Amino acid sequence: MLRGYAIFVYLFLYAPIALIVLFSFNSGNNASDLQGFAVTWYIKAAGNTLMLGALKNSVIIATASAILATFMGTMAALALQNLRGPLRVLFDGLTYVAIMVPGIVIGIATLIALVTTFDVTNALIADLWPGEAPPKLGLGYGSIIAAHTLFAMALVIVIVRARIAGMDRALIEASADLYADPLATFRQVTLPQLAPGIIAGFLLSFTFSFDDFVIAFFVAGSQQTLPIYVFSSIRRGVTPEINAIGTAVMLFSLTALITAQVLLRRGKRPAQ
Amino acid sequence: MAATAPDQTDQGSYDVEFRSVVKHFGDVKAVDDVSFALKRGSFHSFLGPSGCGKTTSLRLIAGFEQPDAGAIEIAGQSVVGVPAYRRPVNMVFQHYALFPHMDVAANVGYGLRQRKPRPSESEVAARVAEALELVRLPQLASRRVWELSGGQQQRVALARALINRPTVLLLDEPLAALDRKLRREMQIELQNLQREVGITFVLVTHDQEEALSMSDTIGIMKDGKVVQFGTPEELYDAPVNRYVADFVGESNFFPGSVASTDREGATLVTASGLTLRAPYSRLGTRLSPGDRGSIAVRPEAIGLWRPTRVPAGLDVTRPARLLNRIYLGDHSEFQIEAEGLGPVLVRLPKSDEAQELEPGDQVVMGWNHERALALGEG
Amino acid sequence: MTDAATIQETRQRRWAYALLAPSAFWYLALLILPLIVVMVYSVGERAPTGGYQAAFTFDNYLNLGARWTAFKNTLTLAPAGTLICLLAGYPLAYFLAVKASPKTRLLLLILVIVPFWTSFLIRTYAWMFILGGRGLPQLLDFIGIEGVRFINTPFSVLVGIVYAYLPLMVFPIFVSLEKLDKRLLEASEDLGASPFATFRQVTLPLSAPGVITGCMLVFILLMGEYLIPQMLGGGKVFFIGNALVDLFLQSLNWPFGSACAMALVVIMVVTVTLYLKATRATGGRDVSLV
Amino acid sequence: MSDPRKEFIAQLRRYQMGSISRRHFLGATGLGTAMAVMAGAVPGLRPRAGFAAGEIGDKVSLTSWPNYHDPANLEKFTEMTGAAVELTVFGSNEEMYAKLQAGGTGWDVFVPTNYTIQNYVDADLIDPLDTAQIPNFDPASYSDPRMSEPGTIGGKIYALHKDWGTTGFVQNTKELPDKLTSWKEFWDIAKDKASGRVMVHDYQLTTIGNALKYFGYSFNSNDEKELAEAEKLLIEVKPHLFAISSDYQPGMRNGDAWMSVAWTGDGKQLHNDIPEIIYVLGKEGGEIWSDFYAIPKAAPNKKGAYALINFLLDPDVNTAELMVHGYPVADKRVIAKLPPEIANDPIMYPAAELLSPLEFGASDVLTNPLRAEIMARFKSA
Repeated sequence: MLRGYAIFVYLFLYAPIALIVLFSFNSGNNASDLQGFAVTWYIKAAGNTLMLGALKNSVIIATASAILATFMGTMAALALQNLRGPLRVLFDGLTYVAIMVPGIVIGIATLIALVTTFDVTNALIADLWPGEAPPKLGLGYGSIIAAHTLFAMALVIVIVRARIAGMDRALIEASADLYADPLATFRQVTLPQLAPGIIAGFLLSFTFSFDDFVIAFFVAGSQQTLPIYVFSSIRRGVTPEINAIGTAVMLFSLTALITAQVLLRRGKRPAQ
Repeated sequence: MAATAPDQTDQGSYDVEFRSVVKHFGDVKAVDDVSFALKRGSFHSFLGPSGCGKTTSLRLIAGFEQPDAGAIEIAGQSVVGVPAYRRPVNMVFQHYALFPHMDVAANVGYGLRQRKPRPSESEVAARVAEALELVRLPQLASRRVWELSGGQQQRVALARALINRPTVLLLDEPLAALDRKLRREMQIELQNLQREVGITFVLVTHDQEEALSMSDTIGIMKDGKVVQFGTPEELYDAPVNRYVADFVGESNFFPGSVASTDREGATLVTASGLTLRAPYSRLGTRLSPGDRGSIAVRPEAIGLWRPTRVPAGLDVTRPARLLNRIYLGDHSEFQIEAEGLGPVLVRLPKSDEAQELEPGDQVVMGWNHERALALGEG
Repeated sequence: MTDAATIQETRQRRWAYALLAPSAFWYLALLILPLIVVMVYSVGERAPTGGYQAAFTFDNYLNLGARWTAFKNTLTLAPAGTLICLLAGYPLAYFLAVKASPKTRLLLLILVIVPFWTSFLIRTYAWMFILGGRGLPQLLDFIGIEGVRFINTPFSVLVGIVYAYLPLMVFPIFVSLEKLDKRLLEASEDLGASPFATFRQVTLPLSAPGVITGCMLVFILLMGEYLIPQMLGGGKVFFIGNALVDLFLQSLNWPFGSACAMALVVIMVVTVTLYLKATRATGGRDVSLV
Repeated sequence: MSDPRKEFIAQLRRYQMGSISRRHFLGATGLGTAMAVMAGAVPGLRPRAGFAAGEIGDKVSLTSWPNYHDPANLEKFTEMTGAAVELTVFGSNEEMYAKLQAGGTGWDVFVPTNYTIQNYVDADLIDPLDTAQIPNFDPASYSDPRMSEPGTIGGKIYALHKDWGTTGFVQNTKELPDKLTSWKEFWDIAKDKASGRVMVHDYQLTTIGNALKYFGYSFNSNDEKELAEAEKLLIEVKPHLFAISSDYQPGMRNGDAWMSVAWTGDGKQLHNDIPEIIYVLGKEGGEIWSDFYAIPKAAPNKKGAYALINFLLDPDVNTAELMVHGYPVADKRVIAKLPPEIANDPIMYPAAELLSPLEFGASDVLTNPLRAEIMARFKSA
């Protein structure tokens, strides 16, 4: 019975995806009428510079914010491990809020805060600038990366802290006992122990950023991200090109996921 | 708690019976054509190295596994196909398996609450108190299980099983996680408890001392088979083969090929050309000329002397060199290298004059034939 | 305390501060500051041509009733969606963690996560098609069930929700079920509990951390949902998220939008905190947000 | 220093819903056949080279709307001048405005819609055009001066007409055989025969505007009493709507929706694919709009900008552009080159009596808080 139910759920999960893949090979140009098999939409998508630009932006933004979030989040998690008292309580509270505040509120709040800040700083720069055309701060890569990093960083902090909590402190003491200085211990014992958490945090951050629409929708400058491009394409009446892009992105993710899995497994010691 | 004794009017005098039971896991024969019957109201142990099938046997009794072939009876009733929750047996798990989301009282009362009709809460409370009293933990009812020490957890697990008044209580290496002193205490306590409640206990362990000190009967297992089943004395004095002798107590083994045999025993020639003779073990396999066999001599059956003070009348004497001496309180152990026999362990009481020997000394070791056993390999 | 101990302590603190500095800056600049700005805006006034002008008034908060429908929809459909995800996801997580063979488990688990890696928008778009006139309704029509409409109803929004967030529910429950010591199940069975009783009294309580984590993840995301009601609700099933986008991007009524956003945040923090408090007492000891 | 509040508003307004859909183009779907014919029929589509290589730099940036230009044309421009066209597209006028306001865009040419040009002039973001540098511009060629007028402010030409369109509604005549002609009929039938099958834009300018048309009021009315009547109508219709969304093509195509408020390009596209869907302009009027080419004050390559505009206004090039984007152009020289089935297409070039009551959207209507609140109440009703 449970098996039957599981099969049903997998059908539910994959029917829409099968549909996306099916229509991506549709030779007709209407996304809802199946006319024949063709790869023309893939060729078209591959030549769509706007879409490729949006894809490039998304990759840049997701990579940057995942790297930033992973670094800062891991650092914070390590620091919090040695910290007691009000500062830690405050930090934990902020992490909690950062995860809980809905993306749409983050988007709106970041937008109005950034625009207000830019306004002040741009006036300041204009006053101090010696030349004719003072540079102006504006929305763009930076604002999306900054906003995505916030949520992703909180995520990394939580994941890595859970990993630290589950780590055997005796390992660190053992390393110190075997003449490793703190840095060497960190590099050879702590970091490898935390690695699965850090990698998971990075992957989650990347996925979140790559797929986020609502925050980018608010804080994007002229750069379109892939979700924004797809959203405006859907509004414009979908061609199978969107399905082709979706299929390609899914294949890409799947390859990345499997590669990561293989690498993680290979890196794993047999004992663990 | 005398009321927990099983109803003696049940037919038959065995609580657990295996007849030609077979259990495979993939290609591995975990239990291979095993038959035994465990007498009602006594303390039984299964002893053997890990992977010998003892735990699988226990799980077959509990109902977590079903046999591939053969018959299993509990209190005269076939239980093949009966799920664990319908069997009148309870288990004390290796790491206790206490429910972490319940306090002690809830853990102990768990089994009673599964009964249909469900007993009243006041009855459950009374029985829980009684059970905790039995294991001498009455004051801990409302504690969370992760707050307890290892010994306390052990007692809670016991109480949780005993409260159901099972026909058979199964114990899966229950003392393995305890330190030595506590383990000794719990061994005595378990034994007393068993006598008090009169329930059949089935213990699985790899610790021979534990099995020997607690059990009425012991089954020695190897590779899914019961090699020997008997009282501790039988196993110690009359092992069926070298495997059992090795597992129960300590022995020196001198292997060789059988040169001649008679009704009483066998004569073996070792690789170094020594001829050794010994009587058969009372329950042991009989040997034939040409067989591989061993002469087993317990460390306490061997004597040790300075070369000048060797007494007369010994059946075997060999010159040897003392390698090491380990002081163990009322006795000492001596590791020696005997000519033609290799390393030999000797155990001598404090009173023995050999206690004065120093490592490096040249000595003579020796024993009498009747204190050795001629055993088959196996 | 000895000098050496003090020095070590001080050094550790310095390190901790240095490690915390970047994330602290981020929280300050992109969480605290924006939330303060939103708070300030929420007591301001709409400028005549839209936007914000400074003022101090609680009118925006008093006017929250004007978005009652959005709050009502969100506060009914978000918990309902969470519950459905739980009811639909638990059996699957149970199947994966307990029943599936170890060989296929990893593959099946990856299969649950893979849809999560496909563009959320495109997946939701696929449902627009399935639930729309050319999809399921036509199929039902074909077998004689006529006039069924799915798209642009709360039902279609719920389908979209379950589809999008099921993996987020399954994963933490799977983790907590997989960690569960199988001997506890045997112990329960050994003590006379039937499989169902064992499930109810042991498995379920011990998977509580996963259930709580999954429910919170889904609930948090649903409370701020915008795309699913937009795409599958046809603008007729209105969430707070949709109201917020309208207020900021169409009405240009930022003060009121800020007040709605603040109200949403307060509702979130209060409900989630209460929920955590309530569940902590019933065995959800080591719940983390992830 | 610009007014911070204004800049602030601009940043947000760019996301206003709805303007995106207007940017539909016919593409291969809409005019596929006609295009194939045209490609062969138009001789000398390729203008002569007017520039020496490198004379106008190696790139000109063009900021426009999705699917609004013929890639072949842009390639030809590069061939002729050696300057590559760097095309960026936007979703709404508000976004475009906000970007330019924020500065540092590097745009050379961009494409604003009629009601925003005043804003650009007010904010001092664009300069009057030096039409002497655009020989292809001919004021006399406009078939309807209304289309080009918004580009001229205070007697100065700031922007040149690109193309235009209307906002009407589409109707599926298979499901609703009686051809409608007015907004009154549209709203009435929405509550009746077409109940559950009607879509309106998620965009207050057109939704409220066309509800106002039911009563014969101005599309651009800001009158409280008139707006209250429009709101009452909208709330009445709400339960009968299939959706409030500017993405009406999927619903119309799969038969879920039978009627929807629609823009020219969508109407044309739907009609081409599904002939029983017709595009109707309400006889009471409605919206008309027009898009323009303009050059930002801060354009880094003004010479290139003029060259590009001049190139795009070349009648042959412009005709090819039209064949791709599918929106009508008011240049008589272009109309003359169109095949009759396009020049006489009632969707692209509606009859004059249908066009005359149409109004251009006014910028103050867009920012009216009352209208915004009415839309919100309508959506959450």
